[in-house]
Amino acid sequence: MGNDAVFRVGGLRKSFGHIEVLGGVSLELHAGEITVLMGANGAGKSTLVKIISGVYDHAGGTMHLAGENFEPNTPAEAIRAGVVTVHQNINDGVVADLDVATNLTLDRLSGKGAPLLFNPGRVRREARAVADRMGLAIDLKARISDLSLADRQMVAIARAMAHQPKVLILDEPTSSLSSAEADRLFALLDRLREQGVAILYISHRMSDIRRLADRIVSMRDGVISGVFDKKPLDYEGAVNAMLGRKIHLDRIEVRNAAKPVLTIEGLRIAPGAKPISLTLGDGEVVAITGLVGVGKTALAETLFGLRKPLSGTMRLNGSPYTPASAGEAIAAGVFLVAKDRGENGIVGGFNIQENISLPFHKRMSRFAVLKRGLERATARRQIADLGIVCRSEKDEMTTLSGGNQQKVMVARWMAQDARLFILDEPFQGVDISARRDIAAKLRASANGRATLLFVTELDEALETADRILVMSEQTIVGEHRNADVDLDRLLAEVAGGPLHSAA
Amino acid sequence: MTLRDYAIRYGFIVLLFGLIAYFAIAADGFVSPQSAVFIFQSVAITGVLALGVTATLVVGGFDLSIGSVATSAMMAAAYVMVVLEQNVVVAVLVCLLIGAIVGLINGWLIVYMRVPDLLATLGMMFLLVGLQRIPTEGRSIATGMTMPDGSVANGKFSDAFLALGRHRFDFFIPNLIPVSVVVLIVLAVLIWFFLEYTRFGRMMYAVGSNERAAELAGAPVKAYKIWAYVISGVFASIGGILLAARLGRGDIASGNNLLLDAVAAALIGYAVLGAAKPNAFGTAIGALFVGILLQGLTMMNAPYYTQDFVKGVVLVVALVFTFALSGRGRR
Amino acid sequence: MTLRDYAIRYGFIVLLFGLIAYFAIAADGFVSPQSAVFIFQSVAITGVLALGVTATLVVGGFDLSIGSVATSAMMAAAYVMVVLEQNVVVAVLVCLLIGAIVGLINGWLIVYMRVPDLLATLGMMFLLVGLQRIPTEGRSIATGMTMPDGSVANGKFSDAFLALGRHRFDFFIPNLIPVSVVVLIVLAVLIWFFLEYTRFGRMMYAVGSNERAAELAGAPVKAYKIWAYVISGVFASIGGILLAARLGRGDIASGNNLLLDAVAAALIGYAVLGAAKPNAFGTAIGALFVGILLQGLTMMNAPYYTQDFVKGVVLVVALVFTFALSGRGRR
Amino acid sequence: DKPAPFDKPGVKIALVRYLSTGDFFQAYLSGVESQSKALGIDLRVLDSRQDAALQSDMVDQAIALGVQGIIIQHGLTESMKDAAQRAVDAGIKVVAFDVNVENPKIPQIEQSDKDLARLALEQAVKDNGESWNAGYVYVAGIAPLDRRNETWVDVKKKYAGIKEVAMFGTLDNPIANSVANQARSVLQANPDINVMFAPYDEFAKGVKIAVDEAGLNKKIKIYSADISTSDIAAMRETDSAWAATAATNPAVVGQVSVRALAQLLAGEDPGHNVVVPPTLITQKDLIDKDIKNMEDLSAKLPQFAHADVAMPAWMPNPNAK
Ligand SMILES: Nc1ncnc2c1ncn2[C@@H]1O[C@H](COP(=O)(O)OP(=O)(O)OP(=O)(O)O)[C@@H](O)[C@H]1O
Ligand SMILES: Nc1ncnc2c1ncn2[C@@H]1O[C@H](COP(=O)(O)OP(=O)(O)OP(=O)(O)O)[C@@H](O)[C@H]1O
Ligand SMILES: [Mg+2]
Ligand SMILES: [Mg+2]
Repeated sequence: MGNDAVFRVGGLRKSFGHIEVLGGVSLELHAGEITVLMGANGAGKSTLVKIISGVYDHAGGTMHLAGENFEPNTPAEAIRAGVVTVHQNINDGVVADLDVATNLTLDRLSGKGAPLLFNPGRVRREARAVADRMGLAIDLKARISDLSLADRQMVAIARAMAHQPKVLILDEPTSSLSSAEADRLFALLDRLREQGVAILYISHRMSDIRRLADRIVSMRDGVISGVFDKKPLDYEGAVNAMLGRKIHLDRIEVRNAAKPVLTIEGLRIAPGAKPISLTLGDGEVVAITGLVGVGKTALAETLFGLRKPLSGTMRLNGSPYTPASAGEAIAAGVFLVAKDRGENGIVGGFNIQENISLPFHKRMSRFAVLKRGLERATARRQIADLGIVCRSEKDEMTTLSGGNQQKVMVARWMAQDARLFILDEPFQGVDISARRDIAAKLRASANGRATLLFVTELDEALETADRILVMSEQTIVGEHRNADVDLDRLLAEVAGGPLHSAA
Repeated sequence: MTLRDYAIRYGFIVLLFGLIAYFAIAADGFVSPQSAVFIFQSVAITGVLALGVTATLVVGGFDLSIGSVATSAMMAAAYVMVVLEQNVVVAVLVCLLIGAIVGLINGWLIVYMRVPDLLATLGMMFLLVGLQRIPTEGRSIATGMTMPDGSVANGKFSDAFLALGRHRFDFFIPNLIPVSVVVLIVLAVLIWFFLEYTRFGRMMYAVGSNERAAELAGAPVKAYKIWAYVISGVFASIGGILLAARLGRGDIASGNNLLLDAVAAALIGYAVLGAAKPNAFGTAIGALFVGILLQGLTMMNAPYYTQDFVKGVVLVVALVFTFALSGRGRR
Repeated sequence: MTLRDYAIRYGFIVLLFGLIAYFAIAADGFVSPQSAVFIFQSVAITGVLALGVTATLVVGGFDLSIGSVATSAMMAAAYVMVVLEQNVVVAVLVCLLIGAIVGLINGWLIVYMRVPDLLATLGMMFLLVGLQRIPTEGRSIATGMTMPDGSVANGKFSDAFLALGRHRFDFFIPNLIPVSVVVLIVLAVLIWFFLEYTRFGRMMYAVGSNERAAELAGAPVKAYKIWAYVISGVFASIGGILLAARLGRGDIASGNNLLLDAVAAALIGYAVLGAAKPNAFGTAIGALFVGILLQGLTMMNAPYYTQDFVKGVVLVVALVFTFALSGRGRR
Repeated sequence: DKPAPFDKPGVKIALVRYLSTGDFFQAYLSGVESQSKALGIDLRVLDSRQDAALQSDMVDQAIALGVQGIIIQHGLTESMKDAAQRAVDAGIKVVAFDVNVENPKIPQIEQSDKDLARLALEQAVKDNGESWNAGYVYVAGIAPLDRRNETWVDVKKKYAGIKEVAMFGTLDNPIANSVANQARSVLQANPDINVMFAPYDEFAKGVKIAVDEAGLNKKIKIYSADISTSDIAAMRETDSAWAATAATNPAVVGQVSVRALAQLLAGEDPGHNVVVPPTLITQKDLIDKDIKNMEDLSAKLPQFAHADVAMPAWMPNPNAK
């Protein structure tokens, strides 16, 4: 390995309007090697990937695949040449209205040599083979729209894998996978590496990077800021190169809860589940972790009034709390940053400012007329506070990088004071430094409310929370103060749940 | 802003003024206060309908029933006054009620029964086209008409009602501006203000763009959608009242052309000021645009079929211009 | 499957058979081969149009121009034979060409110029409605007509062309099945097979559900969308050919209701077998459904306006039933 | 005393319609119904709703239903000719109203569009002299309008002083509203118009609205064809511009259609062309005779109420009280 590059990019440039996003990127991918691309949110990683995969055209620079000029005009050309990509936005990878089998074989329906007729039996057989390679246990007849985000992601990945690509590009593939599923993906990547595939892997998760990387390329503001290929790999150096500064790792100071804000007693969120009882205190940040499909989102949605508990009581500031809708929850001061921002958060037709003010129209208007000045001031304050990379508060959401979109979602709900602040997978696609920033902001502003985080990634809980609760089988199975955590016990509690995803 | 941005923003407005300039030169009598008022008057009814359908477009829906709501309201107004011999207030209230009820049913079908919007409102359209003919067995309603049972209906259109179609307000020139134009302008300003400046309007846009996100932001999404159809229904029934007042009778008609012209106006509105989304100001301009075009062509003695043709060509060209330049959705 | 699933899947079909059973009892002469053939024949033209528009619905679009494409094709066929005195092959080819060209233009506007589908096809509709009348200045085309320049057109509809509308094949009973019914059935089977069992069809569904995902999976999305409009245009022109062949002249007043009836059939198709998405089988059943309903009502001597009403009511009820039960989109 | 088959009730006939929406067609239907009732006929109404192809199928359907007689109401020659022939071949008696099916065995009922236009235009010449500037409302391709147009062309030829300064028209519904919009533009562009010829009452209504809105009602006179209750009201208004209209009573035409068919069934010959003569109705008639609706019109203009066409001695008169 480390010999001839299979894929070579030289001096690649790209601008959107006046903004130059890629300022001459050069990159090599080698056969049988996993190259990890690191970069802060908005560095230009996804843009680079989209150029390589034929989605965007570029303004300058060259691309070579196995020594030959490579200029895909469409995704189809790139795929046919052997460059296969799993894009960052999961919903761009699957067709919701079709079943799993068709989705797994979707790319076989186009291009030369594809059989004219669509034979459901054959498609199912092919899909079965694809699924088996990934160890995917999903009903092939299920419609994608009935699947969880994680399962959709697995379908998109499985399809890409099935191609026997020369170059495989994965843009944050684990952002919504549980550790068990991620492990399966890693095992598969190992196999492909052995088969000599050149892999470009983009992630913000250090655990992924440590597990997979043969080389690390760091990117900052549209240029390569460092290449690390000497063993042992210099992870800290790579992070510093991508951020342009040293990252300071403050140990968090664990606080104890003051007076209780939310008290839950005997809450059952699913038939047959054990009841949940817990208390969240003022100024406290609590993380709930657990595998995918154990009921984290269900609990979040129950607290936010989107679903009714089967039994049990909730009290907010001592008075009974029975929200019947999101509107009532918000009125009571309970805010939720929902997971899956594309589906549940972002209003595509609105700019940043309008997205931020969305839940607070009532408070931001007089006689039902919106106060635009206040709206703008709030947006500007939030953009500055969370370090959202954008031109102005009037930018369309689609022009933001994934991580910055996520920051806008958090910024939306931090624009006003909450009594109970719930965040469901708030770090999805957010880079390390931004994650620390958000965590720090959450902790700094924690007084006066209770903060509840739902995260699948244990690291995220350890970095942010005062207390960590473990969820399994729709109930809370363990509790840890985030100081000298007994990791073995915690991991055992996490694994106590089912290994397969729920849906 | 680049030249292109200017072109996107103002291209349509420039086209509109170009058209006016052209007709001013080519068609005798095109430039006069009367002519301007008349253009407004000729688009008042479709304009009101178009403003209503804009509300449903904003929440991501569509309302095919507006034309038939308008003609049903017209028939109802005539029936109430001529057959039931009621006064103007009753007639107007009955019409508005019909619009609101149809809107509620449409909204209920779409929101609670989850029938796709095109489907629900198409069904409603057929239903109303049939329904409005049943009371008189397909006859138009006019004073002195014979009812199916052989009796003669002796009520008449009250003068106050007819004034809605015929009275003109003084405005510099005596007897210049008809009521229908005032209604159009008032409704346009109202719905424009509502959609652009109030929190309800803003939330309707949010519902249209991402329903789930709006719901998670605490909005009663179902209520917003139903309201949009109610607005659409009520506006269509106001259109029907104006129509009845202008015609002075309940005229058997399907309202298909009203539907198409109103939809055209609302859709042209997408291109105004480069909005690329439904908006009340654009809808009003779209309606005016069609009115100016037809008025000018008629004054130049162009036969009716060339009017459709020119309407189509200008529509397509204007829109290609706007959408192709604006590059919405371009990589 | 639960009872509810059965209701969703077969509810509409049961409704259809219930309707047939009811009419069989209530209406004299409803049950006969002739009556069945008549129903097919009465929906043949709208059915063909509906199948075409289904293709655009599948890719997530819509085609409002189909009605005007059909009438344009009819006028073109008449013009080619009567005025230009050409033969049947030329006439048919010209019609198909018109359909394909209009489809291409629609597709180009929508895909490359990014004009929203409703807008582009509405503009095309107006344009064609005008255009088809220009060559004859709005006159209908029949042998012996006077042209605008005063000359007399002496060509005539060739017998082979008229046979497309009038010939009947023997099928157990002599002279039973008209060509148009055969065309309908063949096209329905073709498009059904195409959409369900070829990779192009599957890909069109993928494009309609998630354009971006389909593109990233390597599909030439633009080409698929354009093809859908071409299919729609060509099917509409076939409908126009059948219309011309049945009428034996180019009649400007015919074909007014084609668009709405075709759209109704395609949309009713959503409800068939609980598909809740556009599908060719459903469209065909939808067209038949409307045909049976109207035939039955006619045979029961229901006046024309009750037919619209009943059509609307049945449509709404059937769809509420399907969509409310199926709970698509419920969380 | 009635000849067979009318000596017993239950003779089955079918009315196969092309057009049905509107007052004219509704009134026509009521005439068909009243005469059928008077004769004890079992009437079937088949309504193709302006679908010419469907209309020809409906003839076959009527044949299959076993009717003894068929009235074809409107339609296209090309599509109805063969269908009518098939009915004749099946031994069924057929009459056709306002559509020429080119068949010597089939009597043609006509309301003579040429006469309608002629009566109205003669009145226009009488009122306005032989030279005036006309606005003309016309949409080509609609058979009765095309026939009325022929008369207009002839009249223009005959009187050199009659100038057509503008021609317009549309069938966009509501027709009166759309025509009103057009007429406003035309009046604005051509202030010299003093006569409007609108040979279809929907057109005339639209023109009248435009004339009123432009305040030109004392300056312009409108001549039209057809009549309905609301037309009467519009003509009677003070200073109404609508001067005269020529019309046949659609109900009478409906009755005549049934009577001609009945004569055929009874073995009599109504003649090949059964023409229902039109009546000229002027504003002055309406005001002088205090005619307020169609009933008054029938009562006070007897030639309008009843046409002695196809009226053998045995035929019951449905209008006789
Ligand atoms: N369509 C677009 N129009 C304008 N600007 C864009 C567009 N797409 C991306 N950008 C900008 O380009 C920059 C790079 O975005 P990109 O998505 O490549 O970042 P990224 O490195 O993938 O970030 P993340 O880790 O958050 O996914 C961002 O500043 C973004 O705002
Ligand atoms: N079998 C199912 N069918 C449909 N929806 C389901 C099913 N199981 C779970 N869901 C929905 O999916 C969402 C996630 O479920 P859950 O709360 O169990 O997962 P989670 O632990 O939050 O997992 P994740 O890490 O994916 O968020 C919830 O909104 C729930 O309603
Ligand atoms: Mg990215
Ligand atoms: Mg979750």
